[in-house]
Amino acid sequence: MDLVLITPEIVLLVSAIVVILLDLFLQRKSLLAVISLAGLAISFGCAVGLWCGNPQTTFNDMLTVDKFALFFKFLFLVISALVILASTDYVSKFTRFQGEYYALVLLSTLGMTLLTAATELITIFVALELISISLYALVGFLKDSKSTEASLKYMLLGAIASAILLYGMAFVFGFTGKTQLGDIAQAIGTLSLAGGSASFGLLLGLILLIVGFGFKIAAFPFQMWVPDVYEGAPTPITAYLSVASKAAGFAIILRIFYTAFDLPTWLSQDWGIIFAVLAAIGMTVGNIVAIPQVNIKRMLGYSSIAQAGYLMLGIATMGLSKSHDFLGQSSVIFFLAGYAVTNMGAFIAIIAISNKVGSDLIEDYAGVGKRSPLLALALTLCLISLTGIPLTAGFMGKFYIFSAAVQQNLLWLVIIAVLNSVISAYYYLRVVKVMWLDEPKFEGSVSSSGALRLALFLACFGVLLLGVIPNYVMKLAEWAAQMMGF
Amino acid sequence: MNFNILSLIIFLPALGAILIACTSNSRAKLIKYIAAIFTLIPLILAICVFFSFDRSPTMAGVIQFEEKASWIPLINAYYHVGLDGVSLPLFFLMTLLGFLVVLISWKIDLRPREYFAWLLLLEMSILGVFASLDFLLFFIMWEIEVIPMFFLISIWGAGRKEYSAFKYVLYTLFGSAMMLAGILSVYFTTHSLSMVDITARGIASYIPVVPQALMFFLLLGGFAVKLPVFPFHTWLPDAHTDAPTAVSVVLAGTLLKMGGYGMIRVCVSIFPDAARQFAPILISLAMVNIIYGAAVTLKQTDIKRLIAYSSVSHMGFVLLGIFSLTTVSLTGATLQMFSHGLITGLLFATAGIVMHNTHERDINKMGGLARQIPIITVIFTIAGLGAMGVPSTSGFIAEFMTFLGSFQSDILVGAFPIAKVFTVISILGILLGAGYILWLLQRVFYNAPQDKFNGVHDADKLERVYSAIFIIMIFLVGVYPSILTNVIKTGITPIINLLGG
Amino acid sequence: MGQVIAFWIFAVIIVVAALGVVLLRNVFRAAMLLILSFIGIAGVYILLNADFLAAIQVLIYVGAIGILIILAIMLTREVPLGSPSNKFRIPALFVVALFFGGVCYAILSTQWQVSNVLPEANTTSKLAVKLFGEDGFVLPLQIIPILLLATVLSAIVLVKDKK
Amino acid sequence: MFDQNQYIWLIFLIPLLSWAIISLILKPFFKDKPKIAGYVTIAAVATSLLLSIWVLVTVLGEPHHELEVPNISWVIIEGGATINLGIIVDSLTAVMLIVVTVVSLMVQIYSQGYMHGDAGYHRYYAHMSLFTTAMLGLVLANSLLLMFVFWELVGLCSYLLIGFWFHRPSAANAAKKAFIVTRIGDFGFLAGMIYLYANTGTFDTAELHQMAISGVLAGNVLTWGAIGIFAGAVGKSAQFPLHVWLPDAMEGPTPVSALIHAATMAAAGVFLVARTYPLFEHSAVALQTVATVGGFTAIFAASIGLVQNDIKRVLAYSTISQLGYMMLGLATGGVAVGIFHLFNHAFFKALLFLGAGSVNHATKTFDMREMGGLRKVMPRTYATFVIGALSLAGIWPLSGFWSKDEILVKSLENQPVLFALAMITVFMTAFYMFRVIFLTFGGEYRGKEHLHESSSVMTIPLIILAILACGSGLLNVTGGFSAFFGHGETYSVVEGLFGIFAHPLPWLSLILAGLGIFTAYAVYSKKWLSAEAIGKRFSALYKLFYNKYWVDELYEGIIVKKVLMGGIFRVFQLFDSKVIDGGINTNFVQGFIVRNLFGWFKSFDQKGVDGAVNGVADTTLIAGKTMRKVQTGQLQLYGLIIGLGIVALIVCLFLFG
Amino acid sequence: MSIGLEHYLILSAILFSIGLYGALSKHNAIVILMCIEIMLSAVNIALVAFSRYIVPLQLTGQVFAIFTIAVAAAETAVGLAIIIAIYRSRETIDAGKIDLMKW
Repeated sequence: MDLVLITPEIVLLVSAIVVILLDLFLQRKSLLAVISLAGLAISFGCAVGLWCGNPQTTFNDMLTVDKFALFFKFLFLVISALVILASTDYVSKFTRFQGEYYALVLLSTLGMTLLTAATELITIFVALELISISLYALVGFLKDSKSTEASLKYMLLGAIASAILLYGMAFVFGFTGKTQLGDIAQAIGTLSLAGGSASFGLLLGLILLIVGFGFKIAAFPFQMWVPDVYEGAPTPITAYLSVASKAAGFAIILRIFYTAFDLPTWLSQDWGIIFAVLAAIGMTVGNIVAIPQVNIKRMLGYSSIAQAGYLMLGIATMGLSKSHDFLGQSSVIFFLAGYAVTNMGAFIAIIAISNKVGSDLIEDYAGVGKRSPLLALALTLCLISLTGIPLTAGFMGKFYIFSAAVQQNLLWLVIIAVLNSVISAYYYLRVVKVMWLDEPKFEGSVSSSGALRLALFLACFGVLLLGVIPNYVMKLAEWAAQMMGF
Repeated sequence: MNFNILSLIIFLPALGAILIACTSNSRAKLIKYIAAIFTLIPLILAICVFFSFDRSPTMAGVIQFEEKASWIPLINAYYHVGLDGVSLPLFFLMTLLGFLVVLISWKIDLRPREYFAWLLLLEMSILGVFASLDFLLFFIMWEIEVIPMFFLISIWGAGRKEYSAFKYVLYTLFGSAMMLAGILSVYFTTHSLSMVDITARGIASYIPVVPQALMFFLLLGGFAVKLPVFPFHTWLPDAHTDAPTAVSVVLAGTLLKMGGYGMIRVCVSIFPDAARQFAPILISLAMVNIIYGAAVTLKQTDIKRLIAYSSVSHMGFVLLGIFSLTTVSLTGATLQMFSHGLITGLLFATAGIVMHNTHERDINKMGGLARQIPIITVIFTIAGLGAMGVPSTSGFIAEFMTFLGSFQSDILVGAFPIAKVFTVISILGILLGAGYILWLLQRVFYNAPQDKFNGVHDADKLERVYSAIFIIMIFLVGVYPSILTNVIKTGITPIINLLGG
Repeated sequence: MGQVIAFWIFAVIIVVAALGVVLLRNVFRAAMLLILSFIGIAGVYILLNADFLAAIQVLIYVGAIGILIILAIMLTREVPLGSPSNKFRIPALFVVALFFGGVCYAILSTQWQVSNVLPEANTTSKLAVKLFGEDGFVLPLQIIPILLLATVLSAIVLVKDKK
Repeated sequence: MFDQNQYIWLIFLIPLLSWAIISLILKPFFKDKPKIAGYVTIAAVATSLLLSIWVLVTVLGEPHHELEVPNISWVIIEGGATINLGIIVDSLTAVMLIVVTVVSLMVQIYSQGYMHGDAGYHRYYAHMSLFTTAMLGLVLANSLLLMFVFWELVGLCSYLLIGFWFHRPSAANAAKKAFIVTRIGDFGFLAGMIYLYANTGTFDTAELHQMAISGVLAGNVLTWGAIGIFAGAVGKSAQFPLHVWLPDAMEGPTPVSALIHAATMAAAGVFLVARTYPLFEHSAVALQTVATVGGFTAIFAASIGLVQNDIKRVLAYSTISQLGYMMLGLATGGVAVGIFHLFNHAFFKALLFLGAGSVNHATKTFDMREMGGLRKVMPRTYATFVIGALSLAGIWPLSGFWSKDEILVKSLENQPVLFALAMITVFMTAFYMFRVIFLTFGGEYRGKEHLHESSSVMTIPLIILAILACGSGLLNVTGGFSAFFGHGETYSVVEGLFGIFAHPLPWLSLILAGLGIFTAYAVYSKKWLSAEAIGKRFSALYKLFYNKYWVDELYEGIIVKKVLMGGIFRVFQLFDSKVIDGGINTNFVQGFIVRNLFGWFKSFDQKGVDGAVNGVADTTLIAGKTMRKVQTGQLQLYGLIIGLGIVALIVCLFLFG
Repeated sequence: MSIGLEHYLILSAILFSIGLYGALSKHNAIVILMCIEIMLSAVNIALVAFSRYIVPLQLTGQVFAIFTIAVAAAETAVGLAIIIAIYRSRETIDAGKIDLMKW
């Protein structure tokens, strides 16, 4: 047991506890955010320290610290930091529970970092539940009728999904007798399955896993909760949900399906096709239903369903890959990174604007471009990135993921995807239009705190960085994909 | 050339855009001067490039002013720019129009900072499209253009400007979506994004991931929307009609040419076999474009809309020239792109002045303006003559060479010489062209003067200056076309060699 | 043979109780039947040589969860309303029936790698090793307290009135 | 290497220079001294005339009547096309140069008087210079392409000059009509030229001649190429069925009509056929076409000319008719015959037009019903006009007689039917010309203007042209003109002048012409017969002639307005806005069937439907609005859908896995 | 007739289906939560049965079940907390009436 390997997690846990404890004594609650950020930074530092070196496993092969896990740890830590920066305004209005807020964010981040490194079903399940439970509370944090409703929906559906996921894990375990991913792969290998009804137990398990994780990543048709929850949750948490939670889902899908179910080929073909079909439907539904939306958070909810569709394209590519060249994985990873900064940026801008206009309705965003051009510019940039127009992270991600898909003869799917991008332009640009073209309904400029501005700047910087010189992150993503150990 | 002159030309406007973005809206004069300077310098540099371009036959197919730097090594993407005979004229045209549209926009008072920043960004992206030799760079530049256009149309436009802006964006994205799929297919067939390398090796030497025809049509889809090819053309009249004048000029002048350029550079060069195979379809579409476009033009009553529809017809000549696949027709098509850029640019610019000065855009309500605004009348007439293809204007030689080349084409369907027959039918287009231009002139400028237009201003000094530049260029190319054909043929010759003809 | 009879008894208890939970309108009775069902499950655990687990089942499910639920029912004072079925019951039945059919088909057609080895008789100490031992499930076990911490925090945040 | 023949370029470059000076220097900077523009033009044209004479003399001195002038390469595309610019100087060119420069010079001088005080004086002379340039270029060009270039430019100048008084709707309309109708012919020219190029690889007329003569170019290629070119000629020379523009072109200033629409540009079609004559010569079909069109046009236009009341329109139809003669002459007798008539016609028709202009100057109208009795007031105009009319009617020994006679002789040899038509035309020509004279100059003045003779700046050109109209025919009395074109024998002057009466044909034509003059005299001067009575007697025929066979109505009213603009183009337009856009804006069922089809059935007025369109999104918007209804907010529905998803996946996997 | 793995699995499937049906068809949020507990218990039966028949000596399934029970308890706690919170703000815990956010 090598505790060094879990220092990032330990740091997170400690900082969460410190935050809770200090909450009891501190008067200046803003320090809590600073402490949380410090914890995230230290944790980040620890993770960086682990980057060099080969994949190492610990805790009896339940945890693997490889570049894949570390990449996602970086991602989650950065996202959490952005969320916390974005939350400071929001949270400072709470009379109580500020410490709990930050602690829960930190704990769910902890769950995510564990999840990406976990290579054993029980650990995966527990880590997933840690994330979920923290998020249930965070979604309902405002305790007004919308927030609690969102929380209830999320919780009940999430619990059903957890049960289904667990059932799937049970079947996988039952079929192979193992819970460690590597062992499962080995067991499947030694069984030398030929497909057909004799392995339906495994297939059923696989389906249920897809459903369980599909719920997390908002894959069609398990995406129904998304718009409601996104709308009701506190905006920073919506951002967190849409980015981190989704990324965690994808991370674990990549890990499980690649490590445990990649062989035999017919198996990976099976789930590859499932993902491909779900991707196609999901992105179409998400984009089409996003068009008539009037609430921007809800619209971004649908948009995130569509984005999940693009991402699943990468998973499908991974499944259908005959050459095992990691292109599918690395494209998903890169897309996630780009999507993370983009969506974070968009939500941060929304927080700032909603603060001022006091509404999440798109029509109330009229004239933001005139009152606060920089803010509007930032949101425009993020929306453009979501549309997938070049020199933004969104474009590069799509390009990468589509290129991976084309290589696997998924051209039909890519065509659906690119057409979907066109549809999506309509509702993204509608927001842009409202901001820049319509006459302002409010007076004065949109003020925002330094933390918010910093977060927004960082996100936009990320969007442009990944859009213009994506090389470094792409390289990281490629390493991450290749160095997935088990 | 040691210093990166192309990059300098491409990115100077972007730099100007950033500088403008940093000023304040109230300093409109400063903004306009910055815009003028940051488009004038590229123009001067482009003139240098144009004249130092080596036209000798030995340079056929050689990329000049090449710059290549690794960009995203993982996917073999390079920052790779350079010019050959096909791209140089269009590149030059864009720098020219880039400068002229700043002058055309001199009267813009609404949010000048954003306007000029977007305008310069637009110039950068179009220059980038013409110069880039890497698919990814090409596509990126292609896509960037959408954003400035969206804003330029929807904020500074007129009429149903938002509808038009959205329509423009969605059409363009639809096209580029197709193109992206095509580019990816090409990439995975060849594992290269370099247009030059792929062309040099020939796509046939690779094992395609999808049928060649599919790749061809995907790529063509993007270009066809932009050119535009019937039935993807309906965005064009709307965008033109509602865009501000300067943007219409750029739109007609160079944006449409991106489609034609792409067809030559990608569809024909990279897929010579597919191009030959599907040429009959495209030639048929070209004919439809020409005749149908002209016919619809005749029915228009909005001055800008009329000119816009005439572009549909004129772009049909480009399509005809390209897919007739002969040296002369391709040269003609390229020349037609250049010429149409000048002529229609001038038409739009002048129509813009007319509309600005008279506050009227319905042709039926105009008339008799020749007495009140004689200079504009002369300018408009010259541009109209160019559009009709009257000899000594660039329009004539371009259309003539297109016809000449396409009639030489040996493209058959069975034993039916489709290229020849459809060329002859297409020549009817010049007849209809004369019809709509002359009828337009008559309805706008002739007949008895109307009292309501008394006191309408004629072209001012600035307007005369830029119109003069347009006119000089139109006649220069019309009288001395070798200045361009010598350049163009160095780019066309290797393509014809690929076609095996 | 005794095992067979025991299984069927437990199975019937579990299923009937569970059906009761689902079908009864009275929430309170439903909760009671839920507890009955849990007890039946504990019986099944014993049949499956999982004595420690059976104990835990009784302790946690019956003792903790059951009580918690009853408490919640009383707190929300919705007992008189009961819990009628909603408009989705027909489609839900349809879906669930299909689901059940699919799962049964999978279960019955799969060739499970059934081991002939006799199971451990006394599982408590073995489980202890499995949970706390060097090559056991220490990590998830360490995550559980964190999970509980999160649960506590969540419950506090959600239930405490904002003042 | 310098070649003195390069001077020939100057012939058309000098008027170009004049155009540049007028439009770039005089117009902007010497606005108040318009006369300078006229002087510049006259000087330029005079220089060109001198150079043309020099060319004629030089060519006469050459053994083959040809000069070599090196080409300038214009566009070279290896393996594709080589397009050269060059000039050809042979007998045809030399003659045409003289015609163009002489008539142009006369007209420019005359215009000094006619256009005096017009606001567009500068513009007028600029356009005139440009026209002279283009016309001279057309004459000099050695390749079909260069000819086409100038061909279009003369058309353009014609457009600009017809529409000179653009504030008059009729002028603006006529200008447009002229350009478009001639462009229909140009379509054929362009297509034929490209067709020939595709088969021969050259535009050079000399090379094409060689090919035609050597038989390399033959068969269908030759025929279709020739017919294409002839289509161009039909347009420019206003032959049936493209004759409609020329009468309307009379909306332009009268000197313009004289120069462009009578003497030079209108005759350019004849020149074009002459220039490419070897192509026609070797294709019987083409030659027959030219003859038929020419012969028919001659009588067709003459018949319309019989009843027109506008003096210029009569002249215009006369021009069309005479151009038909020339075509007939070309087809039956070769280049020399056709061109000789062109040569003569240029002078007397210019004379007639300028005379009409002079009349108009006095009476301010062209309507002959408001004239009369001008003989006394305007003796010089009257005298010259009569000379022109006699010449046109073909009275010995005036120029018209000589060239018309040759055409008649040749057509009798080759085309007996057309000959008969031509003979009838002789009668008609004489009749309508003298109808004009009697209505205009005879009788009493019927108008209200204060009459006066035109100034000498206008009458001197008339006199010069009258001399030419008398004398130009004598050039071929000895067969010299034909010999210059390389065929025919020569006679002595006396033999030529009187020997001709040894044949019956000249007698016949003279009798017919005399009969025509006499009839006109009887009806319009002495009024022995009432014009109205004749009109009533032959009312059907009269209506047919008077309404110009309703060709204009057919073209404009039915083909353009109904079939094209109201029919096909309208359908296109609707298709564009409703179907293509509609198909994108709405889903097909709703957009096309419901909106359009039913909409058309219902009525066209209910156009409110297209208000709802909202871009591509309309389809998707409807879909989106429908699909979002699934999102009811009921969490159990969401769960149910999850369940459905699972079931679907299970079923699919078990079925296909 | 002896009781084998399949019997337990079918039992678990029945129980899971009942739970799922209840979760989808009941109005009362607490009952829905109860049904979810039934689903989790059903999974536990499967896990323990697998443990007994597939890997009788390793007890992995039982360990899994222990964790499941712990997680289920936590989930229930949070779930009930949320239900109480929503009851406070809405005065109802009828899942069908909680549809403020839709479309």
